[in-house]
This record gives sequence, structure tokens and C-alpha cells, in this order.
Amino acid sequence: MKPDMSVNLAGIPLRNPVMTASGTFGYGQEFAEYVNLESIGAFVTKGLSLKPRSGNPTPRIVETPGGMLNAIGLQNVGIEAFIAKKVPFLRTVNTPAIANFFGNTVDEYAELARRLDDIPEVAALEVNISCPNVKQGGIVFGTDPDCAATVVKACRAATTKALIVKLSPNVTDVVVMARACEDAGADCLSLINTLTGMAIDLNRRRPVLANITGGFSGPAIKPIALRMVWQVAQAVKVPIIGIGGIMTASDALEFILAGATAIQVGTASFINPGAAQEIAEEMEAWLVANGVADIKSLIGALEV
Amino acid sequence: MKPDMSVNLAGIPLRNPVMTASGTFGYGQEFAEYVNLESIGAFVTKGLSLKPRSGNPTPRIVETPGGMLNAIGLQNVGIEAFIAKKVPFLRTVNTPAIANFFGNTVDEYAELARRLDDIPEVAALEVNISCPNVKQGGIVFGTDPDCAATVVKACRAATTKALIVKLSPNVTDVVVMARACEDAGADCLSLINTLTGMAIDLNRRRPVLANITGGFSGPAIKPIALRMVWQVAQAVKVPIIGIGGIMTASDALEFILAGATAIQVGTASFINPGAAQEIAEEMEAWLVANGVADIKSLIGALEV
Amino acid sequence: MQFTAMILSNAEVSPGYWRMRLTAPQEFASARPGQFVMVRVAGAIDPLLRRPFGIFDVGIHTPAQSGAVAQPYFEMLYRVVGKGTALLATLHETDLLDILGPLGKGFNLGTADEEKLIVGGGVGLAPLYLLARELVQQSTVRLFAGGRTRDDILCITEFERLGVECYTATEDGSLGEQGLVTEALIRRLDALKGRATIYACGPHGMLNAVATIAADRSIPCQVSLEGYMACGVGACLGCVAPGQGHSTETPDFRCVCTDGPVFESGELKWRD
Amino acid sequence: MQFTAMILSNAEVSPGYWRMRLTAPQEFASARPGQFVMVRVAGAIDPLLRRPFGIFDVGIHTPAQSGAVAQPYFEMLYRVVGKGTALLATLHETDLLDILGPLGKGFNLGTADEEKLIVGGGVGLAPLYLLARELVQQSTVRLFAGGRTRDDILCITEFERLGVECYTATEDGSLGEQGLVTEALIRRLDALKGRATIYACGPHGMLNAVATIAADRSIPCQVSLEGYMACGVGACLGCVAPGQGHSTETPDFRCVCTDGPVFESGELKWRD
Ligand SMILES: Cc1cc2nc3c(=O)[nH]c(=O)nc-3n(C[C@H](O)[C@H](O)[C@H](O)COP(=O)(O)OP(=O)(O)OC[C@H]3O[C@@H](n4cnc5c(N)ncnc54)[C@H](O)[C@@H]3O)c2cc1C
Ligand SMILES: Cc1cc2nc3c(=O)[nH]c(=O)nc-3n(C[C@H](O)[C@H](O)[C@H](O)COP(=O)(O)OP(=O)(O)OC[C@H]3O[C@@H](n4cnc5c(N)ncnc54)[C@H](O)[C@@H]3O)c2cc1C
Ligand SMILES: Cc1cc2nc3c(=O)[nH]c(=O)nc-3n(C[C@H](O)[C@H](O)[C@H](O)COP(=O)(O)O)c2cc1C
Ligand SMILES: Cc1cc2nc3c(=O)[nH]c(=O)nc-3n(C[C@H](O)[C@H](O)[C@H](O)COP(=O)(O)O)c2cc1C
Ligand code: FES
Ligand code: FES
Repeated sequence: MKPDMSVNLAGIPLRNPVMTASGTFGYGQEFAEYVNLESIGAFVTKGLSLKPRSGNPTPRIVETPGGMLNAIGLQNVGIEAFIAKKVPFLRTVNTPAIANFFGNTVDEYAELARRLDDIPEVAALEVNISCPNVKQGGIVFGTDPDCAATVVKACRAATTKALIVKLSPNVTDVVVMARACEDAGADCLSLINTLTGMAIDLNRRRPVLANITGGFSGPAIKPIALRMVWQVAQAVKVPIIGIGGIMTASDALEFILAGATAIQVGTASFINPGAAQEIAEEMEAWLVANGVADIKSLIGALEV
Repeated sequence: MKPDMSVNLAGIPLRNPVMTASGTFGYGQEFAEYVNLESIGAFVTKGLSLKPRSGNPTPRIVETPGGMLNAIGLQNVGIEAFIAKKVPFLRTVNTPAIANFFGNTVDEYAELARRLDDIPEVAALEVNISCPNVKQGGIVFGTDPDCAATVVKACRAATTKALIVKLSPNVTDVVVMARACEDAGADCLSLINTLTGMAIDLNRRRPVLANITGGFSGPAIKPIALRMVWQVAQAVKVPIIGIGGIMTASDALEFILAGATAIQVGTASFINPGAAQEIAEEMEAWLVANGVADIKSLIGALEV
Repeated sequence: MQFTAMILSNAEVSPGYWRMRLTAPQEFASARPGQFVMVRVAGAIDPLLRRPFGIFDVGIHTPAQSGAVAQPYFEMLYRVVGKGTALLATLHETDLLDILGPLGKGFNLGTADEEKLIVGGGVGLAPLYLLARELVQQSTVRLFAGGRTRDDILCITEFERLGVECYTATEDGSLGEQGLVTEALIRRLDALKGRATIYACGPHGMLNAVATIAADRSIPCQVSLEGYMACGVGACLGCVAPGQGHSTETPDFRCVCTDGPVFESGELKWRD
Repeated sequence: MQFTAMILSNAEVSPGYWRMRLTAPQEFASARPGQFVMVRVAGAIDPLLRRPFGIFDVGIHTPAQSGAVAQPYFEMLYRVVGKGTALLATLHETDLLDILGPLGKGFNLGTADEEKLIVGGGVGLAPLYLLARELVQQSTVRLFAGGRTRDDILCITEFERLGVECYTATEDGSLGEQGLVTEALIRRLDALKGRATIYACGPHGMLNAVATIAADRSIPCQVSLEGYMACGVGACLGCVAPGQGHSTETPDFRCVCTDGPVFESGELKWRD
């Protein structure tokens, strides 16, 4: 019997829990040749800002043991070009598209939430709070609970769509951040964003990345992501999206056991562009092989 | 010409910058068959407590992509057995032995510092502040700057030996912690200790480790460690020991470029018990091949 | 000792079970039954940690070409269960492997005038063959080999060739008796006239059962344990097993890698 | 397109440079000169990311055994510089590789009535052979190949066999002229009567020099760029190169993987 793979993510029904992570799946279309977009639960688009952003100089990417660093610098087309050039494609796909976005000020965050709220093709909003707060001299919104709550409240007031808040792992206590965002009105939490890392080119005696530091992702970070998802799942009521180093169906199911309602595939899509679809298919096969009728029965089912 | 590999670590002359990390090299003797202890700069013994500690149930170890988790639970023989059974060996080796230790209360920390101060075979003290503060309901000493400063001050008052403070990476801002420890009297900072991670056994639907979470080490964590060493090196005046995922001479030299005066080899000794000696030899060979006369000229020499 | 070994042969001896022969330095010839090696399966980071394997046999390899010098070899018997063992199974003659060993404390061979009862479950037979080879030189040796199916009963012919009397039992009855091998062991113990020592290696449940059987009859029993190992040399404290008197107040953890892997069953704490 | 290719051959053609031939699906036969593939070097995590390589040649492979069906193949010419390429060099006939491609935009072949001047530095020759093969069908083609030593001058015989006139220069003078290959290019341009197009691939410094030479003489010039790539399909934005009008205020980054790797040199911003 076909198992029930569907989950409900803060009011958005997903055919299965497999999503793709922002910044690793373009605007969806880039992967249409490799993934049947209607075989996955949802996809998240590259982080949007109000104005187009040019991002950092190159090199922007370097491989590390079991992972990679990126310092793209949030290059994106901006909300206007998104509406003009990317949204028409979203309309053609019968799968929820989730818009990831970020601002430099609370007002920018709110303004973006408002603009995205108007776009019927956008099923939900994922707010990336891992950005420096230019007003507060560069403190990252996502590492201070009050800053984060302010951003989330502002976005909450600006949209009636489901609001997913994406948490940074670069904090002492992710649970404090999670609670602050939940209390401020988040419908769902996604974690983790990248860790901050660095690579050095010994022979050139320089950082490898032009930006010096970069965001660390890939299989290497999975133990940290899994720990944080499990911690947050104990502490909040809203659904959680697990992200970080997911390469296989087994990885994905581990996050679900830890308490995630859905998961996002990030770096894995670079290594295998068909990863998201394969993971969804193999999760279903695992459910069949293990006699699990409904994937929802696995959410948070870890025995400790 | 033979390059000068010696460095001075807060008053302790080391023949070269290669040390071994606490908990990965036993009490020195375990590796005597594989490493000529007089070919490395110093070695750090397993973390000591006042009373012997039994540690956690098993499984205590699991491999993850490019790394490992451990939840040994600080099992150790206790300070008394250390003096009786381990110190005699230290006397036979002409290489500085550094004692790593931890307590559950500030008083325990201070008491240990006092006891270790009396042992002439102990060249310096490395205080592990990544332990939960039992009085403050489990807050980890090493994740709160005030807690950390209190511990460091208490140890500082209890010993005249060089005091190395080992920083936890599980914090929002490692620089804040580093400054607090420097101001409280640390002679040297070592970083990073393990990150907190978790692994799940899908088929058993249980955490792999009996302790649920564990300390994450190995090549996978190198980008995070390198970033933190570089950040701290910009902010403090005391020397820094770089730790985290060092497997090769190139890794070690990258940490030195980032600002470390010495480095510690941890997990690598499990994979290759001769790792520390080989790294020291290959670092020297690299200096020769690249015409660097003195390793000290590389400390913090990263061009950014 | 750390050395680079060359693979002399690597073959599947039963579905999922492989036997590998590797060159070793002269000093390796003195490896004791029950000792083990830590194998670095890949040169890079995947898999990262070494994998422990018992020493199945040691011997002298005389290369075919004239003038070549004889050299010790050792063998491992391994089961493919995950990434590391799957990789081992892809290796070929002349490939090289980084080996640490022989490590740990082996079996105590005891005295000649007693019957030796060897109990092995599945790949737990691995360290028992070298043991049997030494024991048959002075005592009567009986082997009790158990497994889930006939595929898990390994290298019985080799044991028989040593003159060991072999009893086999499988859970599905596909080879030997149907049921647990401990039943045959009990029957033998009931029929026993003189003294005996039990040697066991296999899944924890089997060892627990054997230890209980031995304790009930006051028969000396040595068991070879497994444990998740990182270092193999007593440094990481990952592999520990609780000793007989262990409790949180009176901690008594033993290192499987250096205090064992072989223990007197009475030294250990068994869950009941 | 993502497919599993079987290695047909893999041989070192010059010290440190290898040429690999792999099977490909039918659709691959339409790959254009200048396109590239992303190769998954290992199945697991080390190395993690795919590695990009130009398409050196495509053709039809007819297996020797009777009844076997002819199948497209493609070739890569690669230099061993790190972990991934070192691993590639250990692979053998019949080993399998996961390939993504052909990817990116190739060279524009231009018109027949102009001279085609191809400039390649070291392994930069890789995507230029397939280009030359197509260009010789209608135009005069000259190749300017440069490198540090004679070992870096690759596959010149293959180019000559196409009827391409080859000029070589090495920095140490061990093959051809001593010096930079751009000098020979300039001499040819000075002697040029009719129209010409330049095609270049190689180290960034060489491309910069060629672009300047072309711009000074208003000769159309296409360059094939490299960039550190994670995805190869325009999603990660890792591989970008600044376009001609790029500045922080008016950002204009082009994706090397999808907008390139071949660009008109005038489209790009060159550092001076
Ligand atoms: C002293 C000792 C002797 C052993 N002798 C043999 C032998 O002769 N033949 C044999 O087939 N097996 C033996 N084992 C077990 C063998 O070490 C594991 O099967 C092997 O390490 C699995 O590696 P893997 O990468 O294939 O599996 P993984 O994918 O890593 O894991 C599969 C399972 O194997 C276990 N395992 C993995 N790594 C280790 C490790 N480092 N230490 C212990 N268990 C581990 C885990 O519990 C896991 O559930 C022995 C183990 C020990 C401790
Ligand atoms: C479009 C394109 C086509 C290429 N065609 C060829 C070719 O035909 N033949 C050839 O030999 N080489 C080619 N390269 C370069 C080739 O991709 C790198 O040499 C290779 O990826 C190095 O891998 P490695 O693991 O051996 O080296 P690593 O140890 O990873 O790194 C060695 C050096 O190679 C560079 N490099 C590593 N990974 C990448 C990557 N993913 N993208 C770009 N550069 C990287 C880095 O700058 C590094 O300094 C091409 C690159 C691009 C972008
Ligand atoms: C190249 C790249 C670009 C990314 N861009 C974004 C982004 O724009 N917004 C965002 O919230 N996360 C971004 N991320 C983070 C991922 O969405 C994801 O949280 C992270 O990579 C961890 O998952 P992984 O280990 O599966 O890749 C990016 C990651 C990578 C590798
Ligand atoms: C098994 C194990 C035990 C450890 N025990 C201690 C300890 O007792 N005290 C301490 O300060 N750090 C301890 N550490 C942390 C290491 O000293 C080191 O900081 C960490 O492993 C990162 O370095 P690596 O990646 O090179 O292993 C331990 C690490 C491991 C793997
Ligand atoms: S394996 Fe490290 S102590 Fe036993
Ligand atoms: S390689 Fe990812 S965008 Fe070009």
C-alpha cells in the first residue's frame, strides 16, 4: 500500500516533506531538467532583497572536508525582477513555491513581506534573519533574540501568508532564538542556515574566499543541524523544517524523527541535481519497507 | 639550513608548535610507541577532575561525515590517581606536559588549579570551561562571559603556572568570550573545543550516543575552528593555540597564518597515532621548501 | 605497531563474509589469539576512523618467485555491514592497507588437562580460529558455532581440519540443529566429566547467555567483546565496558581495546 | 543531462596531463565546442563537489565485439592539480562516472571567410580541439599554443592532423619559441590581410593579454573562462565573472556556467 507522505506545514499542504533550500535551487527553473518539480513537497527560491544585489567578488566557493563554504553575498535579482521574470514560471508548477528574503533594516524586511504578500504564486514566506543589522552596527538580526523578534513582528504584521523564520546556528542557544521567533508570530521555523567558516590558501597566504569568511554547509554540518532541530522541537509548538547536510533519504528521516515536519535539501542538489526527487522517492520506499503507513507518525518519534 | 621551529607559549618554550589535544592522547604514555614524545612541542593530558569520574554509558562514539561525535562524559582517573600513577611517566619525558582540567563549581576549578600548581612535572594548566555550572542550573561556564571570567579569575589566583583557557565554539560571539578570559587573567587561549552535535540511528529510532548529544570533532569542523582562531587573533594580545580538525602540516600552518602560536592535534591521532610527529616533521619540511627561516614569522601572517 | 600491509588475497567465503590475507612484519608473527588490528580503510576522510577486526590466522607467506623471502601474513574474516567493510570488499591483491596492531590482550590458553569449549556466533568466529589452532596442540577442543542461517556458519571445514569437533546450530534450521547454539553447549556441559574452559565471541546476547551458563556451573569462561572504537590504544575511552562492580558511585569501566577485548566473564557486569 | 558514463580509456598524454574517453548517450553527440561537463569524481563525500572539465572531443565508439551497437563517446583532457583530478587519474577502463552535461554556451563559429586564430595555454587547449575540428571545415585555422615547458604543450599532433597550422611557445624555450605565445599571435595579426576571429582558453593572465590585443585591433575575440563551480547550472552563483559594465552600484555578474563559459571578450570586465 502506498504510504501517506503528505504533511501540513503551517496550513500549507505538502505532498511530501521534501523541500529544496534557498540559494541552492535557483528560482526552481534551473533544476526543471533534473527534478520533476511536482515530485517534491515545495521549493524555496533564492533570498530576495528590495533592490538587486551584486554579491561578493570571487572566489565565492570552496570545498572543505565533507562540506563547502560559500560567500555569494546574497546576490539576487531584487523583488521587482523576481515578479517580472521569475514569478511567471512559478505559475506553471503545481508545487508550493516559498520566497526567501532578507533586509538590512526592519523596514526593509517588512516592506518585502508586504510585496511578497501580494504575489498569489508565493505560497509562503521564509525570512532569513542571518543578515547584519546595518542600524545596530552590524549585529546579526538572527543572533539576538530581541532583534529577531522585532523583525518577525514587523513581517508578521505585513503578511497573512504563512511566515517561516529561518534560524542561524551561530548562536549560544538556538532554543532562545526559536522561542523568541515563535512568540513574535512565526508560523514555522526552519533551521539551520549556514555556520560561519573560513578557509586559507597556505601558498598564497590568503583567505580562499574574497570575503574572508563564508557560510558552511553540506554533510559535515549534519550533526550540528540535527542537534539543533531536536533541541528546538522540544521547546516550540510550531512546525519545524530541518536543514543541514541532508544527502539521503536516511538523513531526511533522521531529521523527521528529531522533530522536523519537513526538510530542505541544500548543498546536495549541487552534487546531484536530482537529489530532492530521489530523496522523496527513497523515503517513500523506506516507509513501505518498514511498514510505516503515514510519515506523520515519524515526526518527533525519536525514543530518548 | 634548519628552520627555527621553536615558539614561546606564554613563557613556555616549545621546540615546535605541535601539541596534542586533551582527551585524544591519553596521558602521553599510550602513544609512546607511535610518537617520539620529544619530537613534538608539548602534550596535553586527559581532562582531570577532583574525584575520579566514570563518564557516560556506551555507545560513546560515532563517526559522522568527515568527523566524529564523542560523549565520553569526562571519564578520568581524578587528580589523586593522576599524581600517583601518571605523573611519574611525565617526569621521564623531556617535553612540556600540560594538564587539562574541569570542575562543576568555581571552587572545584580553583582547588584543581591549586593541586596542579604543586606538581613540578606539569608545565602549564589548560582549563576546560565547556562544563555545565551545576550551581547555575547547568549553564555552561564557557558560554557565558561572566561565568567564564569568574572561573578564570579563581584559577588565576590559585596558580602561578601559565594558565591556558580552552574556549567553547558553541557561542554566538567567541571574541566576547576570549576578551573576558584574557581580562580575567588567562595567559593563553586555546580553541576550539568540540561543537555540540547529534546522530540518530534511523532503524532503532534512537540517538546513536547513549548521552543523546556529543562533542563534534575532526576534519569536518576545521572551517569553523579556523574562523574562530582568526577572529580571536584580531582581538586579543595573549598567544592562541589553534585546535580543530588538524590532520596535516598544511592544516597546522593555516592555523598559524590565522594567528595561532601553536596548534593541537586531536582526532587525527586516532586515525594515525603518529600524526603529531608527522605533522611537526612535515611543517619543518614545508618551511625548508618555502625558504621560511623561522616559523614565528608565519604567526598571523595571513594577508587579508 | 603501525605498518603498511599488502593484500595477498581477498575473497567472499560465504554470502556477505570475506576473508582477507595481508602481509605483516616479522614481529607480527607473535600475535596472540584474541588480539585485533585497527585498519585504516581509506587514505582520506571517508570513512574517517579506523575499523577494528580480529586476527583470524597468522602464518608465513612464501612468494612463488625464486629468491623471494618468506614473510609473515595474517588473515581477517569480516562481514560487510557498512561503509568501511563494503570498501574493504572492493580491494584487490597488491592493494595496500595501513594497519595498527596486534592490539589488546588475547585469550588465556589455560591448562592442557581440560576440555576447551569454543562458542562462536556468526563473524564472532573470527578470533576463535587462531585460538583453536593453539589449543588443539594440547587439549580436546569442541566448537559450538551458531548463526541465523547457514550463511552465518563460517569456515567450519578449517576448524574440522584442526581436529576440532564441531556442533552447529542455526535459528532457521538451514544448517545443523535448529535453535540456539547454547543448547548444544549445555548438553555438552551436562555430559562433561572433567574440567573445562569456555571461550566465546559473538553478539552481546549470546555472550551474556554463555556467561550465565558458565557462572551457573562455575566453569571458567573468557569472552571477547566488541565496542565502538576510535583509537584502539586506550586513549579515547570510547570502547569501554562496565566491570563487575561498576556503578555510578563506584565507577569501574574497562577499556575493551587495552584491558580486553578478551575478559574473564566474571570480571564484567552483565545486564540481566 | 545527467548520465552514467563508462570509461573507455584513460591515459597520461604528457607528464601530469591525462586524456579520458567515456561513453555518452545519443543526445550527447550534439555537444557544441566550448561546452563542458561536471564530473562526480567519487560516489561519497570526498571530494564532495563535482569538478568541471571542457569537452575535448566527441565521436562514435564502435565496440570490437560483433553485434555491439555503436555509441557516442566524449573525451576530456585534464591536468592533475588536486584531489579530484588525482582520483580521476587512478580510474580504469570499464569504471563508471556520473556526468552532468553538456553544459553552458559554446563558441560562436562565426563566418567562413575569416581566419580563425586559436590561442591556448596549457590545459586551456582542452575545449579548443573540438572547436578546431569544426572550424577547419570552412576556414583557415591557426593554433597558438603556450605553456611553461614542453610538457604543457598538448596534443599538437592532433591539431596538425586536422590541417591546423600550429605555433608553439614555451617560457623556458624547451619547445617552440621562447617566450609568450601572444608574441606569435601579434606577429600573425600584423601580417593579417583579411578578417579574423580569435578564440582563447587558458590562464586568466593570458586571456587578459589576448583580450587587450584583440580590443586594440578591433578583432572579435571569444574567451572561455574558468570559475570555481558548485552546481554548473546557474543556481549557486559561485562561478560568476564581472561583466563589462560591472560596478558595485551597477552590478553585472555573469554566470560562467550558464552565460558562458565562452564570452565575447568585450562583454567582460578585465582588470588592468
Ligand atoms: C575488537 C573488535 C574486533 C572485531 N573483529 C571483527 C572481525 O573479526 N570481523 C568483523 O567482521 N567484524 C569485527 N568487528 C566489528 C567491526 O569492527 C565492524 O563491523 C566494522 O567496524 C564496521 O565498519 P563499517 O564501516 O562497515 O560499518 P559502519 O557503517 O561504520 O557501521 C555499521 C555498524 O558497525 C559498528 N561499528 C562501526 N564502526 C565501528 C568501530 N570502529 N568499532 C566497533 N564497531 C563499529 C556500528 O555499531 C554500526 O552499527 C570487531 C570489532 C571490535 C571492537
Ligand atoms: C568551465 C571549466 C572547464 C574546465 N575545463 C578543464 C579541462 O578541460 N581540463 C582541466 O584539466 N581542467 C579544467 N578545468 C579546471 C578543473 O575544473 C580544475 O582543475 C579541477 O576542478 C580541480 O579539481 P581537483 O580536485 O583536482 O583540485 P582541488 O584540490 O579541488 O583544487 C586545486 C585547484 O583547482 C581549482 N578548482 C578546484 N575545484 C574547482 C571547481 N569546482 N571549479 C573550478 N576550479 C576548481 C581551485 O582553484 C584550486 O586551486 C575547468 C574549469 C572550469 C570552470
Ligand atoms: C551557495 C549557497 C547559497 C545560499 N543562499 C541562501 C539564501 O539566499 N538564503 C538563505 O536563507 N539560505 C541560503 N543558503 C543556506 C541554505 O539554504 C541552507 O540553509 C544551508 O546550505 C544548509 O543546508 P545544506 O547543508 O543542505 O546545504 C545558501 C547555501 C548555499 C550553499
Ligand atoms: C574522544 C575525545 C575526548 C576529548 N576529551 C577532552 C577533554 O577531556 N578535555 C578537553 O578540553 N577537550 C577534550 N576533547 C576535545 C579536544 O581536545 C579538541 O578540542 C577537539 O577534539 C577538536 O580538535 P580535533 O578536531 O583535532 O579533534 C576531546 C575530544 C575527543 C575527540
Ligand atoms: S578504542 Fe580508544 S580507548 Fe579503546
Ligand atoms: S556553478 Fe553554480 S551558478 Fe555557476
